[in-house]
Amino acid sequence: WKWPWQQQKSNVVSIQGSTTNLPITQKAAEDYMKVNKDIEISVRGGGSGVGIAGIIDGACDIGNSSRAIKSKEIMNARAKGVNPHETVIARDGMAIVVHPSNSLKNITVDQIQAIYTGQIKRWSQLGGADEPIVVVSRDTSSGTYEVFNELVLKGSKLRTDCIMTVSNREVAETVKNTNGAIGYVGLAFLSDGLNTVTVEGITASNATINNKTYKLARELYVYTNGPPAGNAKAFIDYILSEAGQKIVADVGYVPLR
Amino acid sequence: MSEEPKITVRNFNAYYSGKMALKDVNIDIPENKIMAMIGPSGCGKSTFLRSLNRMNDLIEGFTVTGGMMIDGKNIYDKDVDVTKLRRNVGMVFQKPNPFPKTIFENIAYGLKINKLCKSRDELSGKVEESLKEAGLWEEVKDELNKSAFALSGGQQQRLCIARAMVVRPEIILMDEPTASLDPISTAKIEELIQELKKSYTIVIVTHNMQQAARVADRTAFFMLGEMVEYSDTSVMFTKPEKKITEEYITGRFG
Amino acid sequence: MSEEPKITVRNFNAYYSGKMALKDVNIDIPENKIMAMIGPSGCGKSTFLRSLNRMNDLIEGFTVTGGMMIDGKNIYDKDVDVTKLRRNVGMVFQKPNPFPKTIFENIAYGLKINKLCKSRDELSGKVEESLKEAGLWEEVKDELNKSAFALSGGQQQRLCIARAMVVRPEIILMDEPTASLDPISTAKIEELIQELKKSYTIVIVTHNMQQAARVADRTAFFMLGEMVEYSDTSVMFTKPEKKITEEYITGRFG
Amino acid sequence: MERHFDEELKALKKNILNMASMVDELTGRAIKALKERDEALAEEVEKADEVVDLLEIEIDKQCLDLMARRQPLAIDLRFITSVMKINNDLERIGDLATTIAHKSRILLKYPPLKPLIDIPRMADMVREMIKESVNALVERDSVKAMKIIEMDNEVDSLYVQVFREILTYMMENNENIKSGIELILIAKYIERMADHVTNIAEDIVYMIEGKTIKHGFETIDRAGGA
Amino acid sequence: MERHFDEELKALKKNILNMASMVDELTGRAIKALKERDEALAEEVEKADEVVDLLEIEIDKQCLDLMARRQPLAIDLRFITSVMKINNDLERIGDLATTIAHKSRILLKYPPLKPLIDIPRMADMVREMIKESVNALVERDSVKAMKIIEMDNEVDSLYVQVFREILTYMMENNENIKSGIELILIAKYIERMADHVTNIAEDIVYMIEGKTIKHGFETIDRAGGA
Amino acid sequence: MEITGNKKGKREFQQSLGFVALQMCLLAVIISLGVLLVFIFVKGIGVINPDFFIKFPEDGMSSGGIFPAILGTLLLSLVAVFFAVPMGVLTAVWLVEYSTSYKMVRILRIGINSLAGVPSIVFGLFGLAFFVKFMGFGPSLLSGGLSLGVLILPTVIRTSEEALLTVPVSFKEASLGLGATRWETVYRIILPNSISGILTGIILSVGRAAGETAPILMTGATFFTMRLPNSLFSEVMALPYHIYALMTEGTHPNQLAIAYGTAVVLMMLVLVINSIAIYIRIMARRARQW
Amino acid sequence: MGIKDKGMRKNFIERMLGPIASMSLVFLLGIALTLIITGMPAFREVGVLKFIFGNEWRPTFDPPYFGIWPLIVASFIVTFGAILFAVPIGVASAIYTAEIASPGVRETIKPVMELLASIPSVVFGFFGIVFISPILQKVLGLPTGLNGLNAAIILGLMAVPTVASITEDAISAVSKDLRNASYALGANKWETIVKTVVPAAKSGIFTAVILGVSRAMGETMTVLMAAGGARGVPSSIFVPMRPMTATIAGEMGEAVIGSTHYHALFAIGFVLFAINVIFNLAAEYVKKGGNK
Ligand SMILES: Nc1ncnc2c1ncn2[C@@H]1O[C@H](COP(=O)(O)OP(=O)(O)OP(=O)(O)O)[C@@H](O)[C@H]1O
Ligand SMILES: Nc1ncnc2c1ncn2[C@@H]1O[C@H](COP(=O)(O)OP(=O)(O)OP(=O)(O)O)[C@@H](O)[C@H]1O
Ligand SMILES: [Mg+2]
Ligand SMILES: [Mg+2]
Ligand SMILES: O=P([O-])([O-])[O-]
Repeated sequence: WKWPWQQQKSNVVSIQGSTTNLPITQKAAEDYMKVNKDIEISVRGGGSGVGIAGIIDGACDIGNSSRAIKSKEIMNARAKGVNPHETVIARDGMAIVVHPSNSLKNITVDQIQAIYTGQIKRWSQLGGADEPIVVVSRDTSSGTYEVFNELVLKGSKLRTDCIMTVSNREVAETVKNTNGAIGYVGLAFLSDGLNTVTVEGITASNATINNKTYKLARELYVYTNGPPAGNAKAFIDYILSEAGQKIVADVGYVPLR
Repeated sequence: MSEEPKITVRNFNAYYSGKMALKDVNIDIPENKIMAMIGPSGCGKSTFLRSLNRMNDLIEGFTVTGGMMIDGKNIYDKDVDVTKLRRNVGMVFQKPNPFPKTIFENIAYGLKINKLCKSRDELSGKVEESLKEAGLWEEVKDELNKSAFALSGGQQQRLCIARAMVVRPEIILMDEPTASLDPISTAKIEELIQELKKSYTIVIVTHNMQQAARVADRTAFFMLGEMVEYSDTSVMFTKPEKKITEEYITGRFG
Repeated sequence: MSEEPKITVRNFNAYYSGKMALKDVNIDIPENKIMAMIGPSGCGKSTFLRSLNRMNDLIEGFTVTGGMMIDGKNIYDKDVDVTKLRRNVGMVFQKPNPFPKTIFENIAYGLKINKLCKSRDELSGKVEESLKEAGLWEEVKDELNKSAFALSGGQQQRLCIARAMVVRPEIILMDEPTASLDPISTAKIEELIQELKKSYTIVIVTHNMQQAARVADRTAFFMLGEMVEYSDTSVMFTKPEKKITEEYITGRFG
Repeated sequence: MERHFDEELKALKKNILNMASMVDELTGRAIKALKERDEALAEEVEKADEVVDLLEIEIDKQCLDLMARRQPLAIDLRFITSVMKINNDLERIGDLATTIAHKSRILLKYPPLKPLIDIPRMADMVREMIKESVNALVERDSVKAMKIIEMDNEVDSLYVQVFREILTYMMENNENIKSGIELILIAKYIERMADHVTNIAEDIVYMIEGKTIKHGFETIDRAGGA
Repeated sequence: MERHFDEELKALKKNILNMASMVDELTGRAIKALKERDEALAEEVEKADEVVDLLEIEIDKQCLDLMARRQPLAIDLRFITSVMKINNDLERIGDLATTIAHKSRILLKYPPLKPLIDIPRMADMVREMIKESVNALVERDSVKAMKIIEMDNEVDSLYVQVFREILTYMMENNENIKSGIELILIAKYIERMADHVTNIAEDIVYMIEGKTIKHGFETIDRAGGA
Repeated sequence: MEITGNKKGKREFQQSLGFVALQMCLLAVIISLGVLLVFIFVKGIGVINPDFFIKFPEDGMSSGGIFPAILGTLLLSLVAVFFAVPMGVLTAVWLVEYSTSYKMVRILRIGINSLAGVPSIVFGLFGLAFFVKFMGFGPSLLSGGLSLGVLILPTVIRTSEEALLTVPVSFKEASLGLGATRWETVYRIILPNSISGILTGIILSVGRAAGETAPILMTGATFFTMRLPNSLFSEVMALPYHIYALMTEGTHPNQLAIAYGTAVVLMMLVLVINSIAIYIRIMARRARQW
Repeated sequence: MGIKDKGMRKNFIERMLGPIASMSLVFLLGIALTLIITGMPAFREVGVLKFIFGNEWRPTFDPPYFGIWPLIVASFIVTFGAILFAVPIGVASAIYTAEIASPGVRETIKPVMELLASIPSVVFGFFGIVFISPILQKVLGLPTGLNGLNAAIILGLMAVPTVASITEDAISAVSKDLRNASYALGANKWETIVKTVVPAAKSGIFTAVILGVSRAMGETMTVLMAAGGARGVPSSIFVPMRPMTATIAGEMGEAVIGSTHYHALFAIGFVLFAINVIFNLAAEYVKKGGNK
C-alpha cells in the first residue's frame, strides 16, 4: 500500500550511509552529473548502519558502508525480500599515528593490541619517554573501528579510558594536540603534524595495502538490492572505472588497482 | 417597589470547586436604580456581581444553585446564550482596561462583534453618542484615532463605561470602578454613574462605603457570603437595622 | 509651634531633568506630629516626600535647589551620608512590599544591614518589639518563620511599617500607605499611624482627603508643584483659607 | 464642576427657604388673628403648625442623610450644619406663632385691652428679619446677616416699651391683669422669635465666613491667621 | 476594634456632660438666688453664663471638627448631631438660668410676694430632668429618656398652678402686679427649660433608636421595616 | 539626628569589591564568547567572498560556494515554520483558552518542557520513522522540514503560551463582557496583543531550526546534490550538515576552512533572522503599554 | 431581554482548534512513545536494573554489554560541571548587566548573548577539541584535554547565554518596590542586590538554571566531540568520558537497525527523557514553593 504522493523517481540515484565513503561518492557524483545531466544523484551520510538499513528499507538505491554487512542485517533484508549485494569500491589502510614529539618509529600489531586493551600504559614500556599513553580510537560503532577490532583487538576488550571520537579528522586533530597520544586514521587523513608509525616494519601505502602486506587494511563497500542495475549500476560502474578510481586516489583512499 | 424588579435573585448559592462563596442570597433590584454592594474583603461581592453576567463560568469548578432572574428569565437556564446575556449585561472593571486600540476602535468593538451597525456612518454615530453619554466626547472628539492608552486613568475608565454602554445593555455591573483612580477622576465617574441610572439598572461593588453612600439608591451589605442587610442607602448609613452592619460601617468591625 | 520644628523646608525646588516638579516650597513640620499632604495627581506630593530621604537621588536627572533641614542640618549638604539619612528617615510605600523572606527576616533586614545588633537575642528582642509597636505581634508571633507573603495585604503593610521602625528612624514617610488596602485594614493602619506619632514625626501622602482629615495634625495642600495651603487639619477641612483649597476638598475642582 | 451633590444641596436649600416662608406666613397670620380677634384664623394657625413640624423633621432627615451620604467638608459641611440649626430655630419660631395663636384665642375671653399697635409692629419686624435672613442665606451675604442681628435690638427695645405700656394698663385696672399678662407673654414670644432669627443670622454668618459671632464673641479660631 | 475616633467621641461626651452639669448647677444657683434674694449669687450666675457660652462654642466646634475629620456614619453620626442639638438646648437652658438670675435681681426692688415654694419645685424637677437626661445619654437608655418627656407634663401642670396662684396675688393687690409678672415670667422660663430638656430627651431617643419622636410623631422612616 | 559621615566605610568597600567581582564575571563571559567568535571568524573568513554565497560546491567540496546549502537551510526552516507555527500557536491557544482541565494542562506543560531537553537526534529518528517511512514522504525537504518542525514545536508552544498569558485577563474579560464569543476574543484581542511575543518565539525557533543537524541528517538533508529543489519531495543541502560533514570527514585541507566559513555564513543568517526578532521585540515592548 | 440561545456561534477554525491541538500533542506524544516503544526491547532483553546500573557499555562487543551506568555518571559530571561553570558566571554577568551596566551596554550585550545561543554545536565541539583541550592539557598537566572538564566548560559556555538572558529577565522583573524598600532602610546598592534583588528573583533564576541545564543535558554533538568518549565509569572530571547524549548521537547512525544496540540507544533516550521529567517536576515544585 502506498500513499498517492509516493512516486518512483526514475532518474534519481539516492545514496546514503558511511561517512568514510562520503568524499568518494560525493566527488564521483559531482563529476558524474557533469557528464550525465539528466541523472540526479543525491549523497547523504548517516553512517554505515544507516546505509545498509537504507537498502533494507528501500530508502536509497545505494548504501555506503565501510564495514561488511552483518548476518543479522542480511537476515533482516531477506525477511523483507531484499537481497543485499556487495561491491567493493575502494580500499583503505589505517595508519597508526602518534604525536610528532614521539620518537616511536615502529610498532607491532600485538603491541597495538596491548596498548588498546590497556596492558601497556606508558610509553616507557615501549622504550619511549615516561609518560602515559593517551589512546585514541574511533567509536566502536563505526565501520573503521569494526575493522580495527577485527584486525587488532581480535575480540579482546578495548580499554575503558580510551578516547573515542566520531571521525577520522577528530582522531587526527586529537593526536596532533596531545603529547602522549596514539591513534589510527584512514590514509586520507594523514597530514603535517602527525607522526606515522610503521606497523610490523611496513609503511602504509597504496601498494602495501593492495597487496595486503600492510596488516591494517580494509575495504569500502557499496550495497544494492540485488546486483546493481540501471542508473545505480551506471554510477557504481563509474566509480569502478578509471576516472572513478582516480577520484578514490585523489580523495586519499587506496584505489582498487 | 411596586413594579416588577429588574433582577430577582432567589436562594442563590455559589461555589468555587465546592467551597461556598455565596450563601442563600435573596435580592430584588428595581429597574433604573443603582444598587451598591459593600462588605469586607472576600465576602463574595465580586462573586455575586460576576454571577450576574456569568463571567464566573470561565472559572473552573464554579457552580451555582438557586435562581438569578433578569426580567423573570433565569439566566442559568440551559437555553440561555451566554454571549447574548453578556451583551445585555455590561461590565466595567476595577482597573480601566481599554483594548490597546484607538479610542474609536475601543467603542466600536462591541458594535462590530455584535454586528449592530449597518454602515460606517451608523457606527461613528453610535460611537459619538456613547462617548457623549459618558461625558468624554468633548475631551476626545479630536483624537478618536489616538491610542486609548494615551488617556488618563479617569478618562480610560469613562471610555470603558462608554464601551460597555454602546451595545445598549440593560444592566451595567461595576466592580470597584474607581478603586484605581484619583479623587477628581473618581468624582467624575460617580457623577456619571448617577447620570446613567436614567437609562440603566446599575449594580456596583465598592470597598468605599462613602462611595456606596454617595451613589447608590439601595445598598446591600454582605458578610461571609451572606447578604446581611439590604436597605435604602440613607437608612443603611444613618440607622442600619443590624448591629453588625452598624459596626462595619462605623469601622468598629474586625 | 514654639519649639524648633523637626523638618524645615526652605525655598525648595525640585526638577526632573530640568522639568520643575516642586516650586519654592516652604514648610515647617513639628516633631511628633503627623503631617498629611493632599493634592491632585501629579502635584508633586511624592516628589516632596521622596526628597526628604533623598530617594529621588536614584532617579537620573533629578536635581534640587533650596534647603531641606532635619534638626537644622541640610540633608542636601555634601557631607551627608545618604545611607545614614535613609536609616533615620524611614519610608513606607503605597503597595506593601515585603521582601520575599520570612517575617522575621523582613524585620531583621534593616538591623543586619546597619549592624545594629550584637547578638541573636538582641535581634529577636528588637524584632519582637517593633512587631508589637506595629500591632502585629499577636497575629504573627507563632509564625515568624513563615514567608511574609503568607500575610494579608493589611498585615503586610503593618509588617513594612514595623520594618521601617525597627531601625529607629526619627521620621517616617508614607506614600499612600493604604491605597491598596481594604477598609478594615486601612482603619487598622490609620489607628497605628496615630499611635506612632508618640515616637515619630510622620509625613504622609494620601489621595484620600478623608484619610488626611482623620489622621493628620496638619495638612498641606499642593497644586502644580506649589504648596497652596498648610494649616491645622481641622481648619483645613472645615474652613480652609483659600478658595481653591475649598474647591478641591469639596470636590468642585477639575 | 457641577456635582450631583449640588442638586441635593439645592433641594435642601429650597426646603429651608420653604420652611422660612411658612414660618413667616404663620407668624403673620397669628398676629392677624390676634389683632383682628379672628378665632377661626387662630385655630387654622394652630393646626398649620403640624405642617411646619413635619417639614422640620423632613429637613433634619435630609441633613443627616446628606451628612451620611456625602461626607461634606468645608462650606458644604458648614451649610448643612447651619441648615440643621436654622431649621431648629425656624421650627421654634413656628411653635411660638402657634402659641401666639393659642393665646389670642384665650384673649377672646376678655375684652380688648387696647388697640394693638406695637405688638404687630414687633411681629412685622420679626417677619422682616426672617425675610432678610432668607435673603442673606440665598445670597450668601454676611453683611445682611449682621444687620439682622442689629434689628434684634430694636425688637428688644420695642418689647420693653410694650411691657411698660401693658403694665400701666394692668395697674390701672385689675380687670386687665389676665389679658395683660397674656399680652406681655405674647410680646415676650415675639421677642423670642427675634432671638431665634438672630441665631439664624449668626449661623448664616458662620456658614459664610467660617467664624463664630455668637454671644458677642468673635472667636479667633484660625491657627495662624491668614 | 477600639478606635482612636472613640477617644475623640469620649472627649466630646465628657464635654457635653460637663456642659449639662454646669447648666444644672447654674439653674440651681439661679433659683437659690431667687429664693434667698441673694443679689451677689444672682450676679455670679449672670457672669457664669459666659463660661457656658464658651463651652457651647467649643462643643459645637468639636462636633463640626469630628464631622469633617471622621465622616461619621450611623450611630456615630447620630451621636454627634444629637450632641450638637443637645448642646444648643443646654446653652439655652443656661441662658434662661441667667435670665432668672437677672429677674431675681429685679425682684429685689419689690417686697417678696410670698414664700416661693412651687417655683423652686419646678426648678428642682427641671434639674432632675437634666440629670436624668445625662444618665440616659451615658447609659444609652431610651426608656429613661422617654420618662423625661413624661416629667415635662408635670412641670407644665405645675406652671399652670403657679400662674393661677400668682395671678390671684396680683388681682388681690395692685402692688403685686410688677413682681407677679416677673415671677410668672420666671415660671415660664423654667417651663421653657423643661421644654428644652424634653428636646434633649427626644434627641437622645433619636440617637439611640434612630427614630424621631418629636412633636408627638413617631415617624415611620424605615424603608421596609424590620 | 546623625546623618553625616565618611563615605569610604567598610560597607562601601564591600560594595566596590562586589561590583568588581561581577564585572569580572561578565568580562569572562564576553572574553570567552569573544574568543569563540574570533576563532570561527579567523578560520572561516578566508573563504568568504561573493562567489561563496552564490556558487555550487566544486572539486569534492574543496572549493566553490555553498549556495544550495543556504537555500536548503532557508527552505527547511520555512517548512518547519509553516508546520510548527500554526500548529504550535493554535495548540497554545487551545491550552490557554480552551482546555478545561487545569491539571491536564499542567501535565502537558511538564511533558512539553521535558521534550525540550531530549536530544535532537531523537526527533530525527522520529521523523525518519514517521515522515520518511510511515507517511512515505521519503527523505525530502518535506520530511526534514517537518522533523525540524516537530523539534521546535515544544518551543513554539511554550513561548506562545507565555505570550498569550501576558495578555491581561482584563482585556479578555472586557471582550467577553461585551458579548464577544471565545473565538472572537482570541482572534480580535488575544492574538493581536500577543503577536510580538509569539513572533519572538517563532523567530528564535527558526534560529534553532537553522542550526540543527541531527533531525535532518536522516530525513531530508543530503550531503551533496547538484540540483536545486523543485518540489517538497526534493532532497536539499543544508548549512549545518555541510559544516558537520566537512568538519568530521572532509579529507581535503581546504574543507576545514570552508566549514568554518559556512559556520560564519550560518551565524550571519541566524543573526539576520535574530535581529528581526530583536527589532520586533524592542518595537513591541515599546508599543506595549499595559 | 432576549438572551435565549439561538444556536451556537462557532466558526471553522474554532472547531478545528481541538483537533489541531490534539494532533500536535500526538506528535509530541509520538516522540515520547518512539522512545518508550523502541527502547522497550532493550529493557526487556537486558533487564532494567542491569541496563541502568550495568558498568560496561560495549554494544558491539561479542557478547555485548549494555550497562549505561558510566554514561549516566558522565552525564551528571558534565552537566554538573557545566552548571558550576555557567550558573555563577551567567548569573553574575546577568546581575551586572541588569543592575549596574548602563542601559546602552545592557541593550547590546543581551542580543549578542542570544545570538551565541544559536551557533551550531559542531562548531562548539571543534572549538573544544582544537582550542580548549590543549590549554587544559598544558595548564592542568593532564595526559589529554578531552575530558569531562572540557565538555563542561563548553556546555557551560553554551548555557551561559541562556542562563544569563533569562536571569536578566528575572532580575529586571523584580519590582522597584523591593529595591526602594531596601534603599529606604539604609542599604547600599550592593547590599540591595545581594540581599534583596537576587533572593527575590530566585524563582526566575531557578528557571534560567533549569533551562540552561536542559540545554546542556540535551546537547549531543558538543559532548560527543569534547568529552573524549571513554566508556569507563569516570573517576573524576579530568578523565575522558561518554555522556548519554553523546552515545545516542555517536552510535545511532552505525547501529544495526533492529538490533539490541539500536533499541538500547532509544532506551537511553528514554532514560534521559525520564530524568528530564523528574527535573521539570522538581523545578515546578520549587518554583511553586518560591512563589508562596
Ligand atoms: N477563582 C476563585 N477560586 C476559588 N475561590 C475564589 C475565587 N474567587 C474568589 N474566591 C473565594 O470566594 C470568596 C468570595 O470572593 P470574592 O472575590 O467574591 O470576594 P469580594 O467580596 O469581591 O472581595 P474583595 O473585596 O477582596 O474583592 C473568597 O473567599 C475568595 O477566596
Ligand atoms: N521619575 C520621573 N521623571 C520625570 N518626571 C517625573 C518623575 N516622577 C514624577 N515626575 C513628574 O513630576 C511631577 C510630580 O510628580 P509626583 O509623583 O511627585 O506627583 P504626585 O503628587 O505624587 O502624584 P500622584 O498623586 O499621582 O502620586 C509630575 O508632573 C510627574 O509627571
Ligand atoms: Mg472583589
Ligand atoms: Mg505619588
Ligand atoms: O562512518 P563510518 O565509515 O565510520 O561507518
